[in-house]
Amino acid sequence: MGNILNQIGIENYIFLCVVLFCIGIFGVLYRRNAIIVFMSIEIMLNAVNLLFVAFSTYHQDAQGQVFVFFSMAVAAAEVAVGLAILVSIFRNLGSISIDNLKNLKG
Amino acid sequence: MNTLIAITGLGIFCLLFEILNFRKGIIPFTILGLLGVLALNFCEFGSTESYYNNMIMVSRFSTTFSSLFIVLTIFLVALSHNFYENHPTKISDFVAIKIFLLAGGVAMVSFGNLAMFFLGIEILSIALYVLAASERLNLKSNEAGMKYFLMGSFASGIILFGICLIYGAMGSFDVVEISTYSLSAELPVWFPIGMVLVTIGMLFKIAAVPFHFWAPDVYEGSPALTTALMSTLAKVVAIATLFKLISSLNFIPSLENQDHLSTFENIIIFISIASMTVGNIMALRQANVKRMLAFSGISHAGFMLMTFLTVATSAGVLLYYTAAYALAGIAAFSVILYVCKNQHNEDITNFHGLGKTNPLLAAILTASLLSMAGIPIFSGFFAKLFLFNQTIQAGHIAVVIVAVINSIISVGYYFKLILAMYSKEPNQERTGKPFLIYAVAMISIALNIILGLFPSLVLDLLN
Amino acid sequence: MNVSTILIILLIGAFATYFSGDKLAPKVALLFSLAALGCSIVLLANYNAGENISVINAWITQPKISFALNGDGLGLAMVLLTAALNPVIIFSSFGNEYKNAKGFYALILFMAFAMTGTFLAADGLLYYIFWELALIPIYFIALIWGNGDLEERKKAVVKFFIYTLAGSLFMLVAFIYLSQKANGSFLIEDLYKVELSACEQLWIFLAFFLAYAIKIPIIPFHTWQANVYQKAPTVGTMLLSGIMLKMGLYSVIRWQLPIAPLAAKEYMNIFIALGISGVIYGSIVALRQKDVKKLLAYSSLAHVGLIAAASYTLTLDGLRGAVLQMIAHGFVVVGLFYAAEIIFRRYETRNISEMGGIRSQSPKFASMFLILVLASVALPGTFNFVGEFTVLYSLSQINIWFAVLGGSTIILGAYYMLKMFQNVMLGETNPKTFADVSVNEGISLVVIIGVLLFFGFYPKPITDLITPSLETILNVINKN
Amino acid sequence: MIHIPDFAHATTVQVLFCFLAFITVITAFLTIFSRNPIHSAIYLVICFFSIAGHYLLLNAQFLAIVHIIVYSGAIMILFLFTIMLMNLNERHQVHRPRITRLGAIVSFCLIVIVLITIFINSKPIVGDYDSTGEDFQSIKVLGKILLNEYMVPFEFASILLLVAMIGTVLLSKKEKLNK
Amino acid sequence: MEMDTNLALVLVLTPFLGFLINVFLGKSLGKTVSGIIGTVAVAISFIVTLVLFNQISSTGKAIQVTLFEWIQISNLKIDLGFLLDQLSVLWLLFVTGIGSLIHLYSISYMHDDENMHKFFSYLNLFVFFMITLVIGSNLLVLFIGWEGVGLCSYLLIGFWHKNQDYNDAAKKAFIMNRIGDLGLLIGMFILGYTFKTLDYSELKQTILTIHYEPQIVWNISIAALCLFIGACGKSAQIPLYTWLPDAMAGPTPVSALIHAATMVTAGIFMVTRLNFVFDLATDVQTVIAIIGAITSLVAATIGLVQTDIKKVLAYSTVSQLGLMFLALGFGAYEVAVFHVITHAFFKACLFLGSGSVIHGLHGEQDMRKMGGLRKAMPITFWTMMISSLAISGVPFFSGFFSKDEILMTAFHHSIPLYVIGSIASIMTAFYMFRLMFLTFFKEFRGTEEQKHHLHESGSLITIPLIILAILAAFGGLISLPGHSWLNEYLAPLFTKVAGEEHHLGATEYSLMGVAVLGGLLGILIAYIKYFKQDNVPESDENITGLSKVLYNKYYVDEAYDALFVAPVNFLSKFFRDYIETGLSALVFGFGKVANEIAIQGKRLQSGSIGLYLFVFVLGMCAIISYIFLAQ
Repeated sequence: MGNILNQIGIENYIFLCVVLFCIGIFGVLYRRNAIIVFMSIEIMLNAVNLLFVAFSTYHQDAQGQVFVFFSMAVAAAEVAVGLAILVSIFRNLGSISIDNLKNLKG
Repeated sequence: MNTLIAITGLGIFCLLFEILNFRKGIIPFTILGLLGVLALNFCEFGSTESYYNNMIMVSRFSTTFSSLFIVLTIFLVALSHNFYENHPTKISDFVAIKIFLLAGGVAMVSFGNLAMFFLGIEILSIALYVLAASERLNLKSNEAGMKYFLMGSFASGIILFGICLIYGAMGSFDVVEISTYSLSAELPVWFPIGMVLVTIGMLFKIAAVPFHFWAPDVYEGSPALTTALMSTLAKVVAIATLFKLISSLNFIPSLENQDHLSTFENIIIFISIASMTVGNIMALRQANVKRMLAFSGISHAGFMLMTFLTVATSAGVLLYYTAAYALAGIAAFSVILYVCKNQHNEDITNFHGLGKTNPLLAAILTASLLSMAGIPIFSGFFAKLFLFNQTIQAGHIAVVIVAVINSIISVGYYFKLILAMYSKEPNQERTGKPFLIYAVAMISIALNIILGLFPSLVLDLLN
Repeated sequence: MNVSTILIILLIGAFATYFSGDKLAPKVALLFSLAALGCSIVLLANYNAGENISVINAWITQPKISFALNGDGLGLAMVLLTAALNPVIIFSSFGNEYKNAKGFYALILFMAFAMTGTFLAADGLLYYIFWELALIPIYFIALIWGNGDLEERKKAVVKFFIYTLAGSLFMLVAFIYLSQKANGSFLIEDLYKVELSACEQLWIFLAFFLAYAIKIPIIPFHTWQANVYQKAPTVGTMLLSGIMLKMGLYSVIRWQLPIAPLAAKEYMNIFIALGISGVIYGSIVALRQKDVKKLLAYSSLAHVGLIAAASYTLTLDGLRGAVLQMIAHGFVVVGLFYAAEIIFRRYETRNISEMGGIRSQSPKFASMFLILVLASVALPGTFNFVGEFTVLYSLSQINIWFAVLGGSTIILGAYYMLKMFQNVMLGETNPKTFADVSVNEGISLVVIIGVLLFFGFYPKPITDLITPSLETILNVINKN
Repeated sequence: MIHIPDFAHATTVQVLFCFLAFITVITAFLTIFSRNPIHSAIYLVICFFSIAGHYLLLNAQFLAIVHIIVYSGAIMILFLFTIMLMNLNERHQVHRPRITRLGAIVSFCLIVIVLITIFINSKPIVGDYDSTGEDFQSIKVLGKILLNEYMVPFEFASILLLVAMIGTVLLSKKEKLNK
Repeated sequence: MEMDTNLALVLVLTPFLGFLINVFLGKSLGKTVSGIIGTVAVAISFIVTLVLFNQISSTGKAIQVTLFEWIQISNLKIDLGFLLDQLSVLWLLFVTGIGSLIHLYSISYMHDDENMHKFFSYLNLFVFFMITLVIGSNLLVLFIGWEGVGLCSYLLIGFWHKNQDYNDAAKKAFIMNRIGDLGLLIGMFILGYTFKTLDYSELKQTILTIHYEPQIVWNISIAALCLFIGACGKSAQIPLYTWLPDAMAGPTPVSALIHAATMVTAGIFMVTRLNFVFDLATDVQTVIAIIGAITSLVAATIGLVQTDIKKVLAYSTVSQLGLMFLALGFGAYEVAVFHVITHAFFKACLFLGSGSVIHGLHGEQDMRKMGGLRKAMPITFWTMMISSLAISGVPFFSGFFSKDEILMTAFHHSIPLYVIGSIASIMTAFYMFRLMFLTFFKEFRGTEEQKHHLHESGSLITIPLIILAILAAFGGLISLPGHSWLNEYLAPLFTKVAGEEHHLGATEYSLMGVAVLGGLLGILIAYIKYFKQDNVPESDENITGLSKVLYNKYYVDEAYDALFVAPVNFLSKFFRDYIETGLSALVFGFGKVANEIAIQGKRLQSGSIGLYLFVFVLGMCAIISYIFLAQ
C-alpha cells in the first residue's frame, strides 16, 4: 500500500493544521468564558497532534505517533489542573469569565 | 540520569512520609536528600554520557546547571517550613511538587530527546500552575494561577507546534540526529519555523518582552514562596533550557547556512533590549515588592538573553549570571517572606524601618538588591561584567550600552526599597527570628559574595 | 610589607568597629585609622628606601583580572592624603552623638578602605570595583545620618548615587572594550600598551570623562554636589569633598590620560575650557549661597575645576600642580567643613544669615577659620598657593588666557570666601553665646592648619614623591 | 503550492480528506462561536471525532481509538461535568467588548496569513513520498517503541500525571484551618 | 655667608616672633608689654637693617641668601631666598624705621582698645611680610610678602570687626588688591615662560644677554603691563585706587604705616626692582606715566572737597603715588624712590598727626567739627605744619626736592603730563592747607564736652611726630639737585645710565620757580577761603554741583558697583536660581520621563488576559514574519 500522502499531500495537512491551530488561538483570544478558552487550547493541541501523525506518515516513522501519546497525557493533565483552578475561582468569584480576573494589574 | 532518578524517588518518598504520618521529618529529610542528590550530581560531573537511547544526555552543562537547580531547591524547601506553618496537612504535597518540579527542571537541561524536553517543561509548568493557585481561598492566588495556566498552556501549545514542525523537518526527536541534519544545506523551512516557535514559547517562560505580561500579575498574586520559586528556579531553568536548545540543536549554524543569522540576532537583540528597558522602567513605579521583582526579573531575562548572541562561548557566563541572579533572588525573597509573613500584601510600606528592627535581614536584602543592581563585590556585578565582556567581544557594543543605561535605571527602584528600609520609621512589630529563614538568607547571600570574590569557581566550570 | 597592609587594616578596622558596639566604636575607628596612617608612613619610608611595595596576584583567569596594587609615588601620596584625613575626620566627629554609631564608623572605615583601594589599584577592574565600593558607604552615611528634610535628602542622595553610578558604568564599558584590545587583560600596564585608533580613543576618553566629570564634578555634571554636601552629615561631606572628589581627579591622571592620550591632546582645549568655566561658574554661584555647606560645595566645584583643567594640560607642571592642589584642597576643605560643623554644633543652623558676630566671642576659632579661608583662597605661604600657582602656571603655558580666566578664582574666590567670613564671623557680637573651640575641635583644626602651612613653605617632600610617577605617566602619554 | 483538489478526478481519499477537514474546521469554529457552553462542548466532541477520522485516514488506528477514548471520553466528560457542576448557561454569557473581538479577528487573520505565506513560499515537496512498506504504526510497533526507546519519557509522563494529580488534590482539598 | 644668612633671618623673623608672642601670649602679657614686644621686634629689625646698610654701602655688593628650594616647576626653579641689595636695604630702612616709630606711637594710641595685643601682632605680621616682600630674591617670594601685606591690611582695616562697614572696606581692599595680584601672577607667568626664571638676578642676566626677537619683546611688554596692573592694585592707581580711601576705616597708625608709608609703595618697589623689564617696554612705560598723572590729578580733585581728615590724606596719598608712577613711567626710578622716601616721612607724620587730633577729639574725624586746635595741641600742629609745607612743595622742605624732580622729569618727556602733575601739586597745596586751616585755626566747632577735654597727646605720640617732622623737613638732603647721594647709591641697580643728572640750567630753575609759585598759590587760595572768609564746608546734603561730584568721588564706587559687582551678583543669582535649577531639573528629568513612561506602561499592563495574549500573538507574528518574510 502506497503512502496516503501521495494522494493528499503533506502541504494540505500542514494547512489544515495551521488553520486549526489558528482557530484555537482565535478562540483563546475571542472568548471570555474560561471553559471555552480551555477548549480552544485543546483545539490547538489537537491540531498539533494531527500534524504529528501526518508527519509520522510522511517520514514513515512511529516516533511522531508516540509523541502524540505524550501530548495527550499533557493535555489531560493540563485540563485536570486547569479545571481544578477554574472550580476554585468559580467558588470564590461565582463567575468564570476571565474578564473578571483583573485584580492584578499595573 | 542518576540525579533525575534520585530526585524523582525523593519526591515519592515525600508523599510516602505523609502517609506514614511523619510530617515533621519531611523538610529535614528532603534537605538531606537533596544534599545527597547534589553529591550524586557532583559525581556525574565531568562525564559526558547518554542514557536510555539518548533520552538523557549528561554533560558538564547539564550537571552544573542541575547542581544550581538543586541548590536553589534546597533553599526553597528550607523556606517552606516557615511558609507552610499553617498548612500542615499540605506540606508534603507542596514539598513533593517542588521536588518534581526540580525533576522537570533537571530533565529540561539534560534532555537528549525533544520528548523529554517537552515533558520536563510540562511538569515544570503544571507544578507552577498548581503552586501559583495553591492558596485556594485567596482570589489573587486563584487569579494568578488562572492567568498563568491559560497563558502557559497557550505557550505550551506553541512549543508543541514548534516541536512538531521540527519533527516534520527532521523526522526525529533525537537531539544528536537533529543537530546533524540541521547542518545540511537542504532543510525544509519547517525546521527554523519550529525552532523559532519553540524559542518563542521558551521566551514566554522566561518572561521576555513582549511575552512578559503574565509575570508581574502572576508574581504578585502567587503565594510569596511560589513567587520566589518562579523568579529564581523556574526562570533559571527556562533560560538554561533555551540556551541548551539553541546550542545543542545547532540552530545558529543552520541559520547561518540559510542567511537568517543576522535577522535572528537582531530579534534577540531587540527582545533583549526591550526586556531590559520595559522591565526596568515598569519596575520604577511599583509599590508591591513582588511585582517590582517581577519586572526586575524581566529585565534580567533581557540581560541573560544577551548570552544568546555568543552561544558558542557564553555557557559559563550564563551559568554565572543565573547563579548570581538566583542566589540574590533567594536572599531577597527570604527576607520578603519574613517581612510579609502575616501581611495581606507585599507593599514597600511593610519594609519600613526594617533596618532598625532587623538590621541583619535589612543588610541581606540590601546586599541582594545591590547584587541585582550590579554593584561590585557582589556577584551580580561580575555577572554583568562577564556578560558585557562577552557581548563586546562579539561586537555588539550598542546592546551593552543600552544594558548599561538600564543598569542605571534599575538602581532607581532597587534603592527605593533600600530607602524604605533605612530611612523610614518601623510601622509594625516584627517578632521571631525563624532560624531557617535567617539561615537561607545568610547562606545564599554568602554564596553570592563568594561567587563575587572568586568568580572563577563557577565561571571556569563551563569554559 | 606591601600596600595591601593598609587595605587589610582598614577592612579589619571596619568590622572591628562594627562589632565593638556603639560606645567603643568611635575610639576603635580612630585607632584603626591611626594604624592605617602609621602603616602608610612606614610604607612611604620603605618606598623612599627603594623597596618594592607593589602587589600582584592573579585573581580571575578568564578574563584576566589580577589583584594588583601599585605603590608608586602618586598612589602613595593619595593614600597618605586619605590616611591622614581619615583620623582627622573621625576625630572631628567626636563631638557629635550618632545613633547606631558602630554602623556609622564602620562605614567610614569601609569607605576609607575603598578609596585607598581606588588609589592603589593597578588593575582596571579592581580599580573599578573599589571605585564603586566607595559609593555605597557614603550613600548610607548621607542617607541615614544626614540632616534636613528626609524626603529632600532622599532625593538628593539617590540622585547622587544614580548619577555617579551612571557615569562609572560607561567607564566600565570602556574598560571592557580596552581589555578586549589588550587580549583580555585588565592590568594597567597592558592597558597602557593598547594601540587605539583616534576614534576609539575619543570614545574611550569620553566614557572615562563622563565617570570622572560626574565624580569630580566638572560642570555641567555637578548638580548632585551642592545638595548632597548640604544634606550629608559633615563627616560625610568631608569624606566626599576631601577625598572622594580626588578619586576622580586622580583617575584622570592615572587612567584617562595615559590610556587615551591622542584624544586628550586633540581635545585638550575643550576640556581645559570646561574645567575653567567650572571655576568661574562655581565661584559666581557660590557668591549668593545662603547655606555655608552649599557655599563650600560651590567653592569646591571651582577649585576642582581648576585642578581638572590643569590635569588636562598634559604637562608635568599641570599634573604636579593638580596633585599638589588636590592634597591641599583635601585638607582645606575638610577644615572648612569642620568649621561649619563647629558652628552648627553651637547654633544649630547652617544659614549664613543667622550667624555673625562670632569673632568677638571666640577669637581662637575665628583665627583658625580665617586661616582656613585664606588657605582656600590660596594665600602664599599656604599649601594651596603652591598648588594653585603651579596649576595656573601650567595653564599659562598652554594659553595665557586660560591662566587669566582660571586665575579669576583668585579674585572671585577671595570675594565669596571673605564675604562668607564676614557674614559668619564678623559684625556685632551675636546674642547667642558661642563657646570657643574645645580641645578636641582644636586638635583637628590645628593639625589641618599645620599641614597646610608646613607644606606651604616646604612642599618638596610631596613634590619629590609624586614627580617620578608623574614622569612615568607622561612618558606613556607621549610615547607616540 | 496548494494543490487545488481536482474534484472531477478526486480519489475517495481526497474527498474524504476534504470532507473531514471541512467538518473539523467548521466544528472548531462553532465551538468557539456558540453561545451555550454545552453546545460548544458538543461541537468540540464532533471536532475530535473528525480528527480521529483523519487519524484513521492516515492509517493510525490505535491512535484514533486512544484519541477518542482520551479526548472524547475523558477530557470532554470532564469539561461537561464541570459545566454542569457550575450550572453554566447563557445567563452567564458575558459581554464581549467589540475591541476584543476585533483584536481576536485581526490577530487570527494575521497569524494565518503569516504562517500560510511562509509555508507557501517554502520549497514545495517534490516527488513521491516514501513508502517503505514496512509496518511502522501498528500497535505492536508502537508498543515496542514506546516501551523500549521511549521508556524514560513514558515513565516521566507518569510523574507528570502524578504532579497533576497531587496538584488537583491540593487545589481542592479542604484543610482544617488554624488548628 | 653664614653670617649674612643669620642676619637676614633675624631681620625677617624677629617681627614674626613678635607676632607669635603677641598672638599666643599677648592677652596674658598685658597691653603695655605686648606693645613693647611689638615695638622692640621691629626695632631689632631696624638695627639689623642698619648693620646691613652699613655693610652694603661700604662694599657695594649685594647679599644673596638661599634657604631652600620652594616650588618645583619643570623649567624654572623657585627658591625661598633673599636678595639684600641697595634697593631692598634702602626700603627696609624706612619700613622698619618708620615702622618702629609707628609701633611706638601705637602703644599710646591703641591703649584704650581691648584687643591691643592683636593690633600689635597684626602690625608685626605686617612688618614681617613687608620685609619678605622687599628682600625676596625672586618674584614669588615677593608675592608672599605682596599678598601677606594685603592680608594684614585686610586684618587691620577691619580691626574693629564689629562694624560691618569697616569689614566691607577691608574686604574691598583685599579684593581690589587681588585683582592686581592676578595681574602680577600673569606677569610672572609670562616672564617665567619667556625667560625660564623668576629670580631677579638671573632674570636680569637673561634679559641683558638675550637676543631680542619680536615675540620676546612682545612678551616682555605684556608681562610689564600685567605687572603694572599688579602695582596699580597695591599702590592704588586708576582704576584700582578706590580701596585706599575706604581703607581709612582702620586705626590711624595703620593708615600711616600701611596706607601711606610702606605697603602702598610696594608697587613702586616692584617696578623699580624690575626696571630692566620695564625699560624694554616703552609703550607700557608711557601707559604708566599717563595713568600716574591722571591718578594724581583725579585723586587731588577729590581731595579738594573731602571733609574727613583721613580721607583728605588718603586722596593725597593716592595723588602722590600717582606722581611717583609718573616718574616711573619716564624711567626715572631713582626719582620715584626719592619721592617714596620723602612721602613716607611727611605722610606718616601727617597721618600720625591727624591720629593725634582724632585721639584728642575721641574719634571725631570730620574737619567741620574741628578748628582752633593750634593752641590745645601745639606739637601736633607744628609737626603737621612742617609736613604740610613739605608736601606742598615749599622750598627746602623734603617734598620740594622730590616733587620738583618728578615734575622736571615730566617736563623733559611730556609737557601735557607735566601740566597735569603741576595742577595736581597746586591742588595738593590747597587741600593740605585747607585741612590745616580747618583743623587748627579759628574757633573750635565741636561740642563743649570735647572742648573741655582738648589736650596735647602724650609723649609716646609726640616723639614719633617730632622725629618724622624732622625727617620730613630735612629728608630732601639725600638727593639734592646736582649732587644726589641717592642716585649714586642706587646706580648699580639700573641698566640705563642712571638718571642723567639734570643740569641745573635756566629751564630747571624756572620750573622750580613755577612749582614753588604753584604751591604758594594753593596755600594762598586755601588761606583766603578758609581763613579769611572763614568758610566751613557745607554739610553733606547741601553740597551741589561739581563739588558734589567731587565729594562723591566722581561716583566711581557706584560705577564699579553697577559695572562689576552688580552684574556678578545678578549673574550669581541667575545661575543659582535658573541655571542650577535647570540643570538639576534636567537630571531629574530623565527620572521623570522614565517615571512617566512607567505610569503609562502601567495602564497597558491592564490585567486582561486577552490583551496579554493579543500582544503575545502580535509579537509572535512580528518575529516570524521578520525572520521569514522580510527578506
